[in-house]
Amino acid sequence: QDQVDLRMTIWSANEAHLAMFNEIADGFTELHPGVTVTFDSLPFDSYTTTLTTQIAGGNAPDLAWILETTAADFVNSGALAPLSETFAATEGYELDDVTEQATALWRADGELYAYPFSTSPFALFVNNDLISEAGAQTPAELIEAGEWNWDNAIAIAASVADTGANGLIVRDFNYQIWQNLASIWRGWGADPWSEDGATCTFADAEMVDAMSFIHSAIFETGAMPGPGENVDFFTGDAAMTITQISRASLLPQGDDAFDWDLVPLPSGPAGSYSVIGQAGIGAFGMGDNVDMAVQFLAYLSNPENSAKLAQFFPPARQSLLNAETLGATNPLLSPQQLETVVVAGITNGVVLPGHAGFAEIQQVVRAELDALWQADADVQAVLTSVCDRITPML
Amino acid sequence: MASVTLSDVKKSYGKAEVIFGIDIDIADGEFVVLVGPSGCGKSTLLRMLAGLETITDGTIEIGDSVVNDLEPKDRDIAMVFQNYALYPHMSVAANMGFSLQHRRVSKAKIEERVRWAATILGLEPYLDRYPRQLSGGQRQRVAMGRAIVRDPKVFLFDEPLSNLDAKLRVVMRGEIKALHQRLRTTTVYVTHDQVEAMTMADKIVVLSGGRVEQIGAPLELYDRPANRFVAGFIGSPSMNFIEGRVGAGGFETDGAILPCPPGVPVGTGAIYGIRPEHFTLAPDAIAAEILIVEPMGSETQVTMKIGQTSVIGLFRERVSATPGQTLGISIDPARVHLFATDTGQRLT
Amino acid sequence: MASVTLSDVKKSYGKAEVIFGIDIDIADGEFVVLVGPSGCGKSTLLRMLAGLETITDGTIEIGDSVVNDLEPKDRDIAMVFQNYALYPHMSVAANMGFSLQHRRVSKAKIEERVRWAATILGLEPYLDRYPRQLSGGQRQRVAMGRAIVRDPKVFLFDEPLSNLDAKLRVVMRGEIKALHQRLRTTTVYVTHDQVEAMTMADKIVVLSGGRVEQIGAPLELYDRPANRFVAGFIGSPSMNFIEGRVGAGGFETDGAILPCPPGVPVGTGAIYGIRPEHFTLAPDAIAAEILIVEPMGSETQVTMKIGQTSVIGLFRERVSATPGQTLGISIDPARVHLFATDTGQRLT
Amino acid sequence: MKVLVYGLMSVLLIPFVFPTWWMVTSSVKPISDIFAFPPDIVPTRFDFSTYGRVFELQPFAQQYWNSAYIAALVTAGTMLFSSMAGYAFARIKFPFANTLFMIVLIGLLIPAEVTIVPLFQIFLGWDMINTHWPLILVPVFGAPSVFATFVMRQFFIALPKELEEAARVDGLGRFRIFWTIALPLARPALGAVAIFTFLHSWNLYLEPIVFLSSPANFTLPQALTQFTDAYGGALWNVQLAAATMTALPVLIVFIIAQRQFVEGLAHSGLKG
Amino acid sequence: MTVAAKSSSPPARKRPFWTMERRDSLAGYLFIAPQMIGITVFVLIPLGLVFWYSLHEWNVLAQTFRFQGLANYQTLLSDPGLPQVLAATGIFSVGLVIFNMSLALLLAVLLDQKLKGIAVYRTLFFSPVVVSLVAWTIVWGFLLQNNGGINALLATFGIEGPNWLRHPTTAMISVIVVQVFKNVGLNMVLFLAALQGVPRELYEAARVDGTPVFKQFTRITLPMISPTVLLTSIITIVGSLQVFAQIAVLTQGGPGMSTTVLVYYLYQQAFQFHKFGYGATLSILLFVIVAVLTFIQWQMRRKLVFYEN
Ligand SMILES: Nc1ncnc2c1ncn2[C@@H]1O[C@H](COP(=O)(O)OP(=O)(O)OP(=O)(O)O)[C@@H](O)[C@H]1O
Ligand SMILES: Nc1ncnc2c1ncn2[C@@H]1O[C@H](COP(=O)(O)OP(=O)(O)OP(=O)(O)O)[C@@H](O)[C@H]1O
Ligand SMILES: O=P(O)(O)OC[C@H](O)CO
Ligand SMILES: [Mg+2]
Ligand SMILES: [Mg+2]
Repeated sequence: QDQVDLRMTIWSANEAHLAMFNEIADGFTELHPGVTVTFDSLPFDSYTTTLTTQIAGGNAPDLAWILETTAADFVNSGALAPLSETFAATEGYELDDVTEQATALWRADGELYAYPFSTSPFALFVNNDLISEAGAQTPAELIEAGEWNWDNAIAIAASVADTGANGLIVRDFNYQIWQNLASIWRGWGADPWSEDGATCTFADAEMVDAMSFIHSAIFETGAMPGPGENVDFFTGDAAMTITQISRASLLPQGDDAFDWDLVPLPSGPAGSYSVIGQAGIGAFGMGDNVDMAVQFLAYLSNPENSAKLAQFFPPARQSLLNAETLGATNPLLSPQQLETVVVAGITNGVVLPGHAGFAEIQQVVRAELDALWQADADVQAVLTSVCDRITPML
Repeated sequence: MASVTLSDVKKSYGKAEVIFGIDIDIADGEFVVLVGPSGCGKSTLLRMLAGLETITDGTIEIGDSVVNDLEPKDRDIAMVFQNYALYPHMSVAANMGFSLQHRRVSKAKIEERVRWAATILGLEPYLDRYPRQLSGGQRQRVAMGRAIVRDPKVFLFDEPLSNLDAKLRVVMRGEIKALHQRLRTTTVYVTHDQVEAMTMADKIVVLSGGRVEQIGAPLELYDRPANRFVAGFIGSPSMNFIEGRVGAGGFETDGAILPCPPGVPVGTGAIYGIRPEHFTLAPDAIAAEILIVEPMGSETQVTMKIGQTSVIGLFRERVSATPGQTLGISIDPARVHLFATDTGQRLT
Repeated sequence: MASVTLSDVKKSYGKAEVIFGIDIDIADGEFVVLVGPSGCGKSTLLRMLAGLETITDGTIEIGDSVVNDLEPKDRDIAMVFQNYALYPHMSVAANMGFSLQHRRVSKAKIEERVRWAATILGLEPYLDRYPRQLSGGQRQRVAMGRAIVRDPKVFLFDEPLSNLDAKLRVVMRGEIKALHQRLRTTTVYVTHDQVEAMTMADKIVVLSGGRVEQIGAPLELYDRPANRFVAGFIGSPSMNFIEGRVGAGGFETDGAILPCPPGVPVGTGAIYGIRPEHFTLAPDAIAAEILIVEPMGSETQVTMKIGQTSVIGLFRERVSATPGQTLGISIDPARVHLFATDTGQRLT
Repeated sequence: MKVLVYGLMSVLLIPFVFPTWWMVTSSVKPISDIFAFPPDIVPTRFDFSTYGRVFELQPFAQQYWNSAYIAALVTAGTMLFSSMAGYAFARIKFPFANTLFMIVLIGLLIPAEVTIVPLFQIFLGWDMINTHWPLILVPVFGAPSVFATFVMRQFFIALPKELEEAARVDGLGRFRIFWTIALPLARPALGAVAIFTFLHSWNLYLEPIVFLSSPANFTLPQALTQFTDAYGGALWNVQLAAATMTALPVLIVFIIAQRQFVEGLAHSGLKG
Repeated sequence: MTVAAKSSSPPARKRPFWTMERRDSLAGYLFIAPQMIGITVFVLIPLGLVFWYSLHEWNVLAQTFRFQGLANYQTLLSDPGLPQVLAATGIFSVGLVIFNMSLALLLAVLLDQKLKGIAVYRTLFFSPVVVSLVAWTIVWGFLLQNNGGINALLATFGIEGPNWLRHPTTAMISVIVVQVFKNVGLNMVLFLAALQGVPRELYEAARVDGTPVFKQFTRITLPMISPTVLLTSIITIVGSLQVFAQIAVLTQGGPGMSTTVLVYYLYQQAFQFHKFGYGATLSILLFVIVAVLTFIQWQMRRKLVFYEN
């Protein structure tokens, strides 16, 4: 067989991740002698930028990890190779095992262009020590009482904030990555744009209510840290944080350890909901080794390897979505937590918003929303102007 | 205008003493020249007068007031620097008027003073030029103009002509002298040029190693130098010195006996001083072996050997002899200076 | 060693012509001095000889070969620059040996030559020093050492002494002359110093505005300057010039009649030239009004007015008269030069 | 008066030294103390484990070596080629010298962001992507070297011409004059160029990100951004430890050799 | 001896082709060859390519590369973001240059004194220059947070500091100030050298003339160092128009568009929004602005700058 070198870009430079990927790649080489796979780590911050530069320079990788926000761009661009046929033809692949929701983002006209490689639900980590100190009820108690909703959740945060610690942090939001607020506004049923992506819904009543809620949590009750305040839940400085469950590994051990809990997102006016982040892996259609790249992708995502990957990257395979499998790789979480947060989250979750040309929309919205993060902001007016600006782009 | 008095003025830089207690009296309107070898403290002394250096000890008076602790600007002096220190970015007029601007003088008055100075110095055509557009002599004049506009009590000059070429130096020397004759401002002038000192000074102060060697009128120093240092320093080419002792028949040196002035006891070891221009050709007098002959047009400089000492003679005549030959020369004892071998003090 | 011949050498910088066709023959072993006012082209000429400037026209021969297009290194010349151009990053020995290193000379031989040159110049104690650790005179010597180690055909000097002070200049002048007497290498020497030119040259070339004014031995130029330019240029203080016309009883100028050499037709308008040192005091001769008296010890310089012209006289005597008084002076007609009013050419 | 000057200077100094101080001290604080408000000026608790983790998370030693050898090569190359060009532009007369110099100066006006895509294409054509060649060739021969050429030219213009003429008379050709006379005398300017060039290469950020893709090839500034947890979140304390290790050697070398650095810069002919 | 009359001029000789001038020119070309080739390959050709791209619509992901003439330039004229970007660029550059130059001058004047330990101060003021830009900016990012070091410091004086990076004005000030502290050491050293190059006699003359200290500074020092001021201001302006990493780390161009300077904008357009054709157009705009500004400053030197020769 001809010598083929496949190259795949990922954002992680983490040694454990790379070791696992290399192990899988070695397995593939055994099946296909002469085929090797190398993994290029691009910095997370500039991942898409660098990838784009490589493509522009004519040096597209054979495979690439793709973030949910740019999914639409890649899937619709025609740059990616179609996968369905090869997957279906691969023995023991069991394409049906991959959930319908998880692949929605990566399909165009029924064809699958990337494999939903990591599907990570958003949940709420809780510092029970701080909450008890503030004399508030813990989320667990509220869940028990069936009163786990945003009003109560934010009240807890506010009471902790009153003690001088911090309330609720939306991790990685930093007043820049506004799409992470979907983990809140979905509780109001709000969305940035319509399902087909053609109409701006930022100024709709649901979004205005949700944003007003967030605004007041920041500027009136102080339940959320304000802009320009860098605080971290995992150092024990905040009552709660919304983030993906995989961050559990950041929980401090030993001296700094605190009594933590992981709970599902509270329900909002529109009922209960969940939100997931998702990354896909696609093969580029213009390379010389497209077929081999697609075959590797099929190998990488077969049930056996998916189970391996699950220790870092929550899978989108029904068969793996049970507390038992997930528990083996997430020893910190209790079966109950896995069941209510992870399995339920992945099964029912809505993916973070994305759109064709998302990077530009992201920037424009970010710039417009900066006006919202002022104490005296007029929520309705700001959101209306967001729509004014992005409607031409949708 | 004012007199200037330095009394026991001393200066040290840290531990290093450079001026060792100097007394000089300068009368109102006098032109005093400071000379001395490089590093003897001329500039330091002048700068202490100007207030640019502090005084370690002693007093300096200008007019009737002690100025030890006055800022330069309050001493009412003007200074001309060796490299002129013209402001390169200002026109000639601006350079000259600059000091008046800070003394609440009206524009019209400044203009008038500048024009007056420019007229005296022949600088009218250049008032709008910049220093870089001027020749060396013109720059020198601007520096003087800057000094005179203010009509200060004392002018201080630190080697103002040393950056000019020989011809121009002669011209500017004349101009400074004329200016002094016209304005009669008390002037202290530092130079290391013989001719400048001799021709310009009312009074020369010879310094050496931070001490005064002699103060006097130019010809006084030339005719009766107080010590060997001054004798060697004043006059060009330098005075010749021959070691030996006073004998009965004249001054005895290794290989020759020379005419000797009276008044020094026989037997005294001494240094015999005779200026190059004070030899005369005289066939049957002292025999000197010729080493080098350098005709210079009006004069001929001959390096020759009297006894074992090589001396320089300057003759108005053309000397056609060549190296190796012997020249007959005579010496007028009245022109001879004798100095103590040890102290170098004048003996006669 | 070699002769040097310049034939119709010209130089233009772009459109500006600066050397207008110069012919000079220099014999083997001769010491030729180029003098002339600043900007007359002395350095340019020397640099063309060295090969540092290209020649616009004409030929330069060194020995028997035309060197017009030879690189400096192939001309076998050595040059001493005004600022010495010592390599600051090399020791004295390295500076002197540097040129030999590039001529495939063995190490031992280089060392020998350097030591030889150092001995001649008294530089042995300084061979390991760097230029910055030397005094001005020592640097000058190193520059000469660098030139002599190679034993070139021709030495070129561009104002080598002008950065030294007066005393040192005299010393180094003697050393260069002694060196030339010892090595007898053909030498071209640029200076603007009168005394250097007069005392060092076998032959002086007077340049002005890119042309040769006169070539001759020093005393020839002093005694019989070919034109007014040379007359004014050679001699210090400068020759006095008085305008007027040759009359029957002498030279007639506004307010005075002066003794006049024979040989110029009566009635010719002319310029009368007389050197300051050629006036003598004579009570009843020509009356001159005294303007300035500058006693200088051995001589007295008097600025005075003859008729309407102000002239300078240099007297060996002390002159005790003061400005305003009248001085009686006499002039030896044999010492008088007459020049054509228009061309400035010598008339007698 | 003196006290006033010292006082003023010391106050002005705060924004210049405090950030570095903060970086160094924070790198040995436990992460929770980094976010303490108000920040501790002197660490109260120490955690040196971050320094070990720097090497666990990335092939940091290798990356250190990459940065060092690239910067060294770039510095040496720039010193050579820029001084050659600067010398010729200052000292040798040849037709179109001024025009060519103007063309070279265009390099001063171009931010790296402008030409990075075409450069990427060029290096892809030469099969040099994910090698260190672009990080060496572009700084030595491209836009970043222009500043060095400019500095060297300014310096050589001011170098007395007679030195070279003496060397010509002494029998040297152009290249040897350059190598044995001009270059040794240009040490102050070369020093300044070396500092600039080294720092520029050492701190290069955009280019490595674009041209390099495997961690073993990374350079330090690029590596600094890679100290994230498994989910892209920054590991602040590890990052600060790595940043400290990146900055300290340069800082120490600078402090030791600051006289040469500063004076070289001052006398580099950058006086207009 | 008089001027030798040459009887016959020597026969006209043929000059060899490799005259001294030609040999020297060749040497000149060889000396600049490495850099000239480098500039051609790594600057001129890329610049030409950038211009070529600017005439195209090029979407990297969609793989479109379509010639469209000056359409991108028309887009440029009607780009609603551009006025804001140009304003931010202008404010940033002007603010940076003014603050940088005046601080550099102040420091240079302070350091120009003969005081004990002055070298230590000089070293410390210069030290940020050698710290990596990314590290420097990250640290300042921490310090400038609402609950960061700066406000903590202000709080000890009872001042409630603004939320620096979250208000358009203070964000711009912050970016400028961080950049100035990073690099002002360079200009400081250059100014220091220039100050030390002013002949001491000028100040002495001024003292004798009775010029007040402040006037000495404005009327003598400043004009005398004006060539250095010009050169450093050009370098600083050109540098300020290329500032990128600071913005990326500190503000990402916000809040709003308040700190989105031209380089950052073109980076966004090309690399984040994948509009390489339009990015290339903005690149050309940036290049033209830098070139024009440099040219204007260079021309102004005749009016504003004093040159000795
Ligand atoms: N700032 C200073 N610190 C220490 N010593 C100094 C200082 N300035 C001058 N000196 C020393 O003081 C002495 C006198 O110096 P000064 O400049 O007055 O000499 P000078 O007679 O003017 O010499 P020159 O003829 O060379 O100008 C010298 O030995 C000099 O080295
Ligand atoms: N590179 C040049 N370009 C144009 N003109 C020049 C150049 N070099 C010299 N000149 C001109 O050539 C003339 C002769 O200059 P040169 O240096 O030979 O004079 P010089 O006699 O050596 O003067 P000085 O006594 O001042 O050294 C001058 O008018 C000068 O301006
Ligand atoms: O690969 P993961 O699990 O880190 O996914 C990253 C998230 O999807 C980003 O939102
Ligand atoms: Mg002095
Ligand atoms: Mg000359």
